[in-house]
Amino acid sequence: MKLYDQIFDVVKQFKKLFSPGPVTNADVSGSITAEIFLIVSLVLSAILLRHVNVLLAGLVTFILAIVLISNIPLIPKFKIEQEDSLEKMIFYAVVTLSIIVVFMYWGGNLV
Amino acid sequence: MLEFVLCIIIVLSAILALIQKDLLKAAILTGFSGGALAVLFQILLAPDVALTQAIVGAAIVPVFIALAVQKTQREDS
Amino acid sequence: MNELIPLMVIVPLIAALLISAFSKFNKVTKIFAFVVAICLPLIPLLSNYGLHYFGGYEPILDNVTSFVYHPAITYSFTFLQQIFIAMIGLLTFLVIFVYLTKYKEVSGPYLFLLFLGTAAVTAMLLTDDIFHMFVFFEILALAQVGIVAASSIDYSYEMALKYMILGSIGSPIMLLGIGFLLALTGSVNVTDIATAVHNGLVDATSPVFLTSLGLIFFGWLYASGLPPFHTIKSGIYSKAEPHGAALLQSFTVISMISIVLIMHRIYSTLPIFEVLIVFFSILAMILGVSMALTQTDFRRMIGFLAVGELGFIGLGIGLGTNYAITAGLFQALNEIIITALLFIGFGAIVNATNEVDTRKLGGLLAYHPKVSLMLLIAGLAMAGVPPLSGFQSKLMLVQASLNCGFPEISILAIMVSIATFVVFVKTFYVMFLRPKPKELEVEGKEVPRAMIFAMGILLILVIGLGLFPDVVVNGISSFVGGIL
Amino acid sequence: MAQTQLAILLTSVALVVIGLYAAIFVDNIIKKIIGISFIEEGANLFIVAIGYKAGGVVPILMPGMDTSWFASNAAYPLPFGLVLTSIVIGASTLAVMLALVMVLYRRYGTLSTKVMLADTSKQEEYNE
Repeated sequence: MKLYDQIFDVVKQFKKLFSPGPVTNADVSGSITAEIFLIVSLVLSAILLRHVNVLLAGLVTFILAIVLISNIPLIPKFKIEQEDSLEKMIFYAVVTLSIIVVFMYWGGNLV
Repeated sequence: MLEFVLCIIIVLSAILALIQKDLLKAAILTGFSGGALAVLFQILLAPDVALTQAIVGAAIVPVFIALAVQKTQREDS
Repeated sequence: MNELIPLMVIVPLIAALLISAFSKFNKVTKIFAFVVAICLPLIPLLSNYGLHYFGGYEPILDNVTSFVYHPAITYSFTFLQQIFIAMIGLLTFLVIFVYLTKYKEVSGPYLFLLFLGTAAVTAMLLTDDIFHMFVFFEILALAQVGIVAASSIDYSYEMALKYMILGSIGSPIMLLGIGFLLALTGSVNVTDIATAVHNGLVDATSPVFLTSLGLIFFGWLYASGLPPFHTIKSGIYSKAEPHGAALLQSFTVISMISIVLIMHRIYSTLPIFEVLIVFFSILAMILGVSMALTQTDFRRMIGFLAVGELGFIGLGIGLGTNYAITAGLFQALNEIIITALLFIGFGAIVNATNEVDTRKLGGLLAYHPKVSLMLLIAGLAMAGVPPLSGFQSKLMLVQASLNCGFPEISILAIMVSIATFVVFVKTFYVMFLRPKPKELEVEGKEVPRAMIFAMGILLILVIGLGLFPDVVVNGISSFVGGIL
Repeated sequence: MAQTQLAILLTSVALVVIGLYAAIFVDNIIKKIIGISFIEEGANLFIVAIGYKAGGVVPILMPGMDTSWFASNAAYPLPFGLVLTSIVIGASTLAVMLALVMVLYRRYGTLSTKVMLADTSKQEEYNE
């Protein structure tokens, strides 16, 4: 029953997402759609790993699904990370740059 | 030998410019870095680039920064 | 008439400079801008296909290695360039037309920025020289910042400064990548670099070559607004004037495809290249659409959707077959048209109500039936409903990924289309169908005729390309066959 | 003279890293812009170092020079031409950024990035 309660708690948490201002049913249903879409699409794209290794793909998909579902609601967390303050944008840009460069220099031939 | 000294000047003045509390000093140190870069370009057999860098890096950019500092505030709070 | 090829860049550049110099003569400026804007789509349609060497320096044949070297900056003009330049010219014309009819006193600097951006993307598409492309890429970034900062929307300066700071991280990194390539091959001409790479003069598995791909790829991420730059890209769309945003998104799409085609010609032998592009495209689709579902500001929502749609283009190019790249480029053409239509249409709504929050809107169908109908069709086209143009390109993409043996990507693409559809149905209901809130004041303002005209022309293109996709697809397909 | 080239490459890497550090960790916006301009300088220095030839001559053909000797001894001039453009672009970008900062300072009265360039939905309190 814990998961059930958690899912119902999601709707309450969405209220904070739209403050200040009223919360309409269209917004909440949109957010729930986004929530489901996010989980399903991330899990689905994890299946793409099967072209590397089937066992790895199964393991990663399973773990990702458990982690994502037990952490709902995800959308408020994702939205905080993607707000438009310069600090967060620069941080993610530089992190991406360093990951790309390190990965290309040492692991570019592995694929 | 000169090029090693210039490299050290460039990196050192870049670091010093970023830890200054006074923004006007930071502007001047940027000019130091740009000017040293211009001399380094001359050593690297690029006199045309050195001339441009000397004008842009050692004069125009610090003046722009100093103007911006004058219009805003001088100390880094 | 091959002499027309450089004119495609020179005409908007000269017009931009003249307008900014003589902007105090209001009427003359208006007429001049209008005439130049009409010329822009006509020049590429009249010009012949071919190559243009600046300064007349023809390619040199090296007798020892029997390779051809290109000493001049080369512009190559084929069907792909023709269709995209004509489209950007048409869009510039429509945007300038909307702008000129909206204001009595036109601002010279703003027209300067619009023409400068057009010239920059045209040069990026035409050029065969990677550094030339970089220079115009920087000019384009400055023009984009100017267009955002010139708008009268709250916080537009902040957004412009953020975009500029991120840009001054992204562009030098790309310059470093170009420097790596220059160090390896000694040339900046893409054809020469590609010849050197494909003939084994450069070790394609060396870490330096791979790092150059990583650095240029990062610059491409910034240029096209894929993650991690999707927030800033959608931000600048939402802070620009609606007609400016319509042009900004087309700049983004064209700079994206011009850089990725150059990267594809150089790095297509590396398997990691396609993996990188597909990874970031999938990320863009997921993040863009899921963020669009939660937005309450509808300009921001279209911004995120535009970023999500960019993922489809990247997907097509990342899959790497002839059919897939054709689908990606066709999707790029469709996206330019559809997103421009959406931005102009929602701009008309902002114009009429002065409200951007979807929670405070409603019941607008009775007031603006024409605009709402056109927006509905555009939204359906973006979501991929037959027989509109978005459907054709997305169907091609789904088929291409099935043919490549990636059914997961097909399912993902269909899911993203469905989520886009949900966004539109939700927004359309909230803005047009539900009862009007009491606080909302619709002061019976008419939507400007020029906006309706611009939307009408774009709508004809959407429906036309949906019914007869072969007009464009065959030409693009033969172009793609040439570069593979 | 490989040492010279190595030292210069290290310097350009150091400039890029200093710039990236400043982009993340420095709060003052003017200092952040100064730091970011170092990335551009590092890239320029790297490209000039490509064209450098140890023990070579400046790539300007003087009257009376032997052409074949010049061709084998001169530095490679193409990167120098590219850097010229890049320097000017960098300076103009910097000027536009500083101009935007001056406009924004009038509204916020501070140079802190955390205040000036925060999330727009949280900036309502600073708007007059």
